[in-house]
Amino acid sequence: MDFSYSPEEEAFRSEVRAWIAANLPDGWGRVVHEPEDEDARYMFRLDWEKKLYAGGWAGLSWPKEYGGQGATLVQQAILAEELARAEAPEGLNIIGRNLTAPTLIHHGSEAQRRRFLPPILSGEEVWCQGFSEPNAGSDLASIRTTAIRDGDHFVINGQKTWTSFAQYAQWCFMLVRTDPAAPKHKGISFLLVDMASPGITIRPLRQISGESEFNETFFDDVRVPVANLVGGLNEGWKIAMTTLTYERGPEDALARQIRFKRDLMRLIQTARTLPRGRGKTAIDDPVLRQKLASSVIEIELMRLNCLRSFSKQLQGKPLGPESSFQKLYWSHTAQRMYETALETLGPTAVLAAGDPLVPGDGQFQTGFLQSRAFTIYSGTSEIQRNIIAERVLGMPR
Amino acid sequence: MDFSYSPEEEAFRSEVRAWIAANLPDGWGRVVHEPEDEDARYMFRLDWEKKLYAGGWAGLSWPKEYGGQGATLVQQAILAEELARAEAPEGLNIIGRNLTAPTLIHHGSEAQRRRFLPPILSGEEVWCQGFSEPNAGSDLASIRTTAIRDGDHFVINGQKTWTSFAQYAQWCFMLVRTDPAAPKHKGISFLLVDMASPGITIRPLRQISGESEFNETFFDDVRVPVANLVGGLNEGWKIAMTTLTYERGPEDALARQIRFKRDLMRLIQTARTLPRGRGKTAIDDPVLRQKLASSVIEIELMRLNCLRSFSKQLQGKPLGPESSFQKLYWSHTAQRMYETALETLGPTAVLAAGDPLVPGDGQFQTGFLQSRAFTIYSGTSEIQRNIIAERVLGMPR
Amino acid sequence: MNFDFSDDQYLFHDSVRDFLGDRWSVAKLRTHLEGSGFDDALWRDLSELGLLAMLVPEEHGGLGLGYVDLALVLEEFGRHLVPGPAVETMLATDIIVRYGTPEQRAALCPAIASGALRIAPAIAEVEAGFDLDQTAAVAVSSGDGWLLSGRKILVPYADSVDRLLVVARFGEAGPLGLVLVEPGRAGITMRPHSLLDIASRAHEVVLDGVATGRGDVVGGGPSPDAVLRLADGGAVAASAQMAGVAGKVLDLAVDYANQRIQFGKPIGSLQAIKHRCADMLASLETGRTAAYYAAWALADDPPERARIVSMAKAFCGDAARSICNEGLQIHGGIGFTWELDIHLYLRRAKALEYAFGDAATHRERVMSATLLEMEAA
Amino acid sequence: MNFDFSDDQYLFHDSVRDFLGDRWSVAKLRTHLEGSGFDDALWRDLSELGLLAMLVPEEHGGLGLGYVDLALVLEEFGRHLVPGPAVETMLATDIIVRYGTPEQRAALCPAIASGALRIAPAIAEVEAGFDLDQTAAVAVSSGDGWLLSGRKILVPYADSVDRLLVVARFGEAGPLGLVLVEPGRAGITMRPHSLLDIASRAHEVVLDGVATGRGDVVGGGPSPDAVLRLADGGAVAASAQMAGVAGKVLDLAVDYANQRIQFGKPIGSLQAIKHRCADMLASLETGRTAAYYAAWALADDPPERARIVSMAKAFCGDAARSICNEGLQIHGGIGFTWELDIHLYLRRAKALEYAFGDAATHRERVMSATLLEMEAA
Repeated sequence: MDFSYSPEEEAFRSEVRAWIAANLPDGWGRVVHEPEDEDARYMFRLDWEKKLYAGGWAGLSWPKEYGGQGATLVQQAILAEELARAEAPEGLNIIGRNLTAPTLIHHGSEAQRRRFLPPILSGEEVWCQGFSEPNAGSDLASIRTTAIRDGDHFVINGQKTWTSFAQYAQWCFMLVRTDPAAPKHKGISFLLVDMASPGITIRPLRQISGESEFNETFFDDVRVPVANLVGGLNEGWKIAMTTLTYERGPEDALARQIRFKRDLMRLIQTARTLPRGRGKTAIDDPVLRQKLASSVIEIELMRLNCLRSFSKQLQGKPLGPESSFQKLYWSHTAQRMYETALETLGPTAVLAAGDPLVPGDGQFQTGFLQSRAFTIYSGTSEIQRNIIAERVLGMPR
Repeated sequence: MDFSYSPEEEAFRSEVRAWIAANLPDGWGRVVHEPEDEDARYMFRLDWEKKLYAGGWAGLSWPKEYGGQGATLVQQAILAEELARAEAPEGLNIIGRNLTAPTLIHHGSEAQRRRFLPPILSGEEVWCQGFSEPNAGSDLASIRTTAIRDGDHFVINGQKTWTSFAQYAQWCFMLVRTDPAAPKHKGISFLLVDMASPGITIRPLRQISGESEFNETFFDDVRVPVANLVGGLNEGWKIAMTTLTYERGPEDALARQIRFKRDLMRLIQTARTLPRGRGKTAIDDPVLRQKLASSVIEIELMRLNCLRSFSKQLQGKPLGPESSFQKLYWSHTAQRMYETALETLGPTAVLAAGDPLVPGDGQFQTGFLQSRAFTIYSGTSEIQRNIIAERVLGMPR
Repeated sequence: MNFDFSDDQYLFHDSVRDFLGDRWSVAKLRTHLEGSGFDDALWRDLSELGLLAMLVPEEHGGLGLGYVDLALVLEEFGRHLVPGPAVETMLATDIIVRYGTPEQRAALCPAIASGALRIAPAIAEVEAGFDLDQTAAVAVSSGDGWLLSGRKILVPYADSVDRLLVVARFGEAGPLGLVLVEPGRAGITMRPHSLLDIASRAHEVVLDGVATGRGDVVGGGPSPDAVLRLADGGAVAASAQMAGVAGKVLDLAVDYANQRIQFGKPIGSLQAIKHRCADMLASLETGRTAAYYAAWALADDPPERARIVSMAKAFCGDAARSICNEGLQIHGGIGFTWELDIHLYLRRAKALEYAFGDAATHRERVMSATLLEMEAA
Repeated sequence: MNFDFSDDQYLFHDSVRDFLGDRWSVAKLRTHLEGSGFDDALWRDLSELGLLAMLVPEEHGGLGLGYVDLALVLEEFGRHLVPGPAVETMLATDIIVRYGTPEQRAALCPAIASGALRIAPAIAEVEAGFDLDQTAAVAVSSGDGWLLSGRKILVPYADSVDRLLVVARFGEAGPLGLVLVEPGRAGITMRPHSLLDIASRAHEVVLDGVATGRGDVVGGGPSPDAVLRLADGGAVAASAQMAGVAGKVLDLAVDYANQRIQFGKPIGSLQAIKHRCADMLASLETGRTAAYYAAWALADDPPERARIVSMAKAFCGDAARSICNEGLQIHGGIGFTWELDIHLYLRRAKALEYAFGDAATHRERVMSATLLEMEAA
């Protein structure tokens, strides 16, 4: 057990830090911010992602043959820490990097890996995820979107929902029913679909936070080459489990932890200055301090849970159903933190972005609204608890 | 809506208060306390119950024909308040008064009511409850104890568990299976059993609090006259639901509320004197004050929930499945309060009764241990939630 | 001793419920996400139904009722997300009736009863947290009257009302009191807030040496008791509305759970959902108990009023928070879409949770009051 | 950067687990509900296994290991409800090794390593709450040495140990330090406590002008850093043990739920039970993360040690509390019987929750440390 860094790692950190300092937009965070407009914001993020790629930082720990740098997971973590420290912009192609890539590495053909992995890193091809349907949410295996073989193509018909970033994506991986006669888990296949294919319609879903990163996506006789099937025909469920494991796993959690911690530190800074009368500020309130301390503890332990999981992976132990516990843990932790954020703001908790009096430009209110979805997307907490109970604790169905 | 008392009610209160002052043992609560020994303690409580009866206070609001005084529910509540204010001893025949009596009033024959109700009030006959069995806890309808008709008797064989106060009881009401071929809810009858009958064996069950009010009770060819059947043959399940409704209802809850509130007030008094260094006491700690305030609120609302329910009953609305919400509410409320009690005690939370340094003679530790059972007996919280969801909210099984 | 409403109160409640069901809807509320947020037709309807006359004495053309009569109405307002400034005008009415001079009552009450006068309390200040004692707005004596200055935030519908009811200190370290001023009076400027509860409106109002006379001051001078009662009234109104919001969210959640099929059965048959709904019911019903009892305390004004009111605000705030959060969770994915109404309930509950003091503030007040009662006993 | 134990550490853990499984049991523990509570055979066994030598440097006959090596062992002690004063002796060993004079190390370490010397810290005082700064026990200078006076509570197994390690102030308002005294030394009286954790022992110890020399004082004089480390070590040991207790309770609950049939199926198939077990697993695993990280912090002693240790004590305290409560609930009726072992785990967890500061105290310490770190950054 060792939480310190070697001199080589510290040298690497210096290199990263220097590059970031030289490449962040001038005045970033002070006069330059992310665009207000949602479309522009995502394009801004994609530009930053491309810049990181150009700098040689994309896919740091990926194998070199697929465009990676072959670096260690520790170097990867150092990069993440330094980007967080600089409060660098986020990326857009999260689904491509975190879900498409590991799924193809585990289950894709060599041709698929060589075709699809490099443009994920370069930001040329953004991905979206076509799993859920209106009647197949928690019960994902009951999807009805069909793919019928026609020569060397599949023809897709149906509707997906919660397809994040579909409006910006060049590609979509999706679950389709290829054998309607089989038991529901057995007739599903995993396809890669070019979003430019004729027959695809996208309708954005506005969320309670006002953002629209999710969509409903309609497929009307969409033709997909048979070569875009991942794994075997009707073996899609097993592959989807891999995707979901990564969606819920420590890499995703660590990226989130960095954002939550940034918000928490901003919150504590806010509490230090927020007046509460009699010359006191919010941070002087012992009751509030307890709640802030709980969040400090829980958010820091979120990071350490991830590191513990990484260390296991480093020893060659595969990522399994226990990743559901990471998802369950971080989603509720973050919800508590944003509730505490509103309590910290006191009377101004009820203001929103755009009001000159709202502390932190309304980010805490936005965070609160966004956080309500954390325990729902990527598998609801109820689904995670089922998985943990049945597959980790061995309890009966 | 009116929470004030009429002049007649205030006069009644004075009368009650005077009687209590004159009849409590001299030096009660200062030099005279309940006996340490559990058996002696229960006999002491039974003596007090008999004294109340002799004073004309037992069954205050019961019909006169069954030994009651025909007083109003408000007078009943005033009596309870005054007994609480004086911290008078508790009674022993709780099951007789709170469960046997209303069950017989609803479902018993006139002969059964005249035979059994008066000696409940006088304390001559203490009752116990024979419902649960080792394999029929939450799933009460799966009881296996049988009663087979033999002439004008039933012959009982089987085992009951959690029979509270069986060792002090003259009578037991119990559920028995009288038709093993019927669906499980349909073959059950409700019998009144003389605990002096040959064939009954009692084994006390020691609880984690060290007390043994519960027992395992074994029935070996126990003969019970057919006249002791309550309601019709195989109609016991419906009758048991009445009993359980009262067990979980506002009358039971109000009696508990009075004890919890007494403990809470003692706790707050303790907090006012408990040193925490730098000349401060526990009550100066804002974090602790929040928790104590939560208990003040929750325990006071427990009383008001009961009053709201009484007011509905006074208007002739029957006590229904919503009594499950009272049980669910008070049990968790009390558990939180005793956890807060330990937090209040700080380092001395880990001491126990008998230690000269333990605040409140260890009553808070005992209360904490006892409270762990609150969400289990009288139907677990899980059972109450099922009842509320299915029978109050109309959710599907 | 009776903890129930009268037949008349239930009848009145039925008529309000039916009326709101017929004439008001969340769809209508959604038409007010932009603009002044004030609905003329709704105001006229509420006025015709007699709601604005409830607290006005009969001698001034009102119904002469009190907070107990109001409790079920306020709960229904919460259920239906009725926007301001109706509740705000009711809070002010109670104060004018109890603390106003005879002249003030005579001048204002008939107009309130007829729906012609809308009033919004101006209480909160950004530096004061939830502590009224920290009020910095000040009325400085000047000739026969006072010059009123200060900066108020979260003044509901300040641009749609006829009077602001301003909490201010009389003299630098003087007692608190209440001043009624027209929003258009010289020296008053305002700007609309951007709010989490997007279906409500509130303003920041700056008062800069606003000239006021004795007739503008409720009761003619400082009235700290009136200020406390205004805050307690607001806390009770918020509690009752939160009970209504939470009750509606529980209904929505149960309905959704009963019809949403996953794994071949309604999700309402799964214990993960149904047990949560049972817990929601237990806290909802206890919240209603608390809110009703607090309404009685405002009407009857017993010595324990402060404790009873704060009990309700603390309990209902926590209950509404958890019920709204769980209700959204039970809806799954569609729960966090803009189209579904549930976020409007969540936003309203959040606004009410932080109005007139949050749960922690009221718990501390319960504790102080309890200790004082113990010392007195 | 590696957050895992080494193969050696896992191997050692396996041997401790197997050993305790073979040689120790809750049934044996139950034979100690009366009497001194000290188990001679267990002590001999622990000593033969080398556990008491773990923290002793190799030059003094020990294994020269540290808190990271100890973490899994302490967790296993929790799982098996191993009674004192083994952990207490380990805590004292760490202090003697780090802060003792060379003479003290040479005199005490070999005896500790061989199992011949048992030590119990004497820290808590009834008036001080959880605040070490409020320590009133005092060593007053007298000739070449000090006269030690004070009243300590909750001194573990004080009548079964060879030395007490007493936290005292050197001079009335002086710095804190640590004094080693034999329990039989003149001026020391003790009486056994009555404890919630009936399978443990602790005493109230009164020191009345106990004569001590320079050789009795750890490091020869005041050592506030040693006192802080002793408290931090205790907090980490308690955290790891709580993780062990909680892990065992979760196992018991899952086993019971999987075999207990109600309504024709194992209750473990009901979401009400299984979802709760899943939540218990999430907080258990995070608690283990916290305890391991804190063990590393004690071993490596980074500037953030206080924050890291307090994070673990706060989180593990809350986690163990809720896991033990829920574990008992899942057992239903038999859960609250004396015969079932679960209450012994509940009692131990409660004792550990309140040992070395409760969760609220440690949260406040996390907050203060976080603010200091932010200022320094």
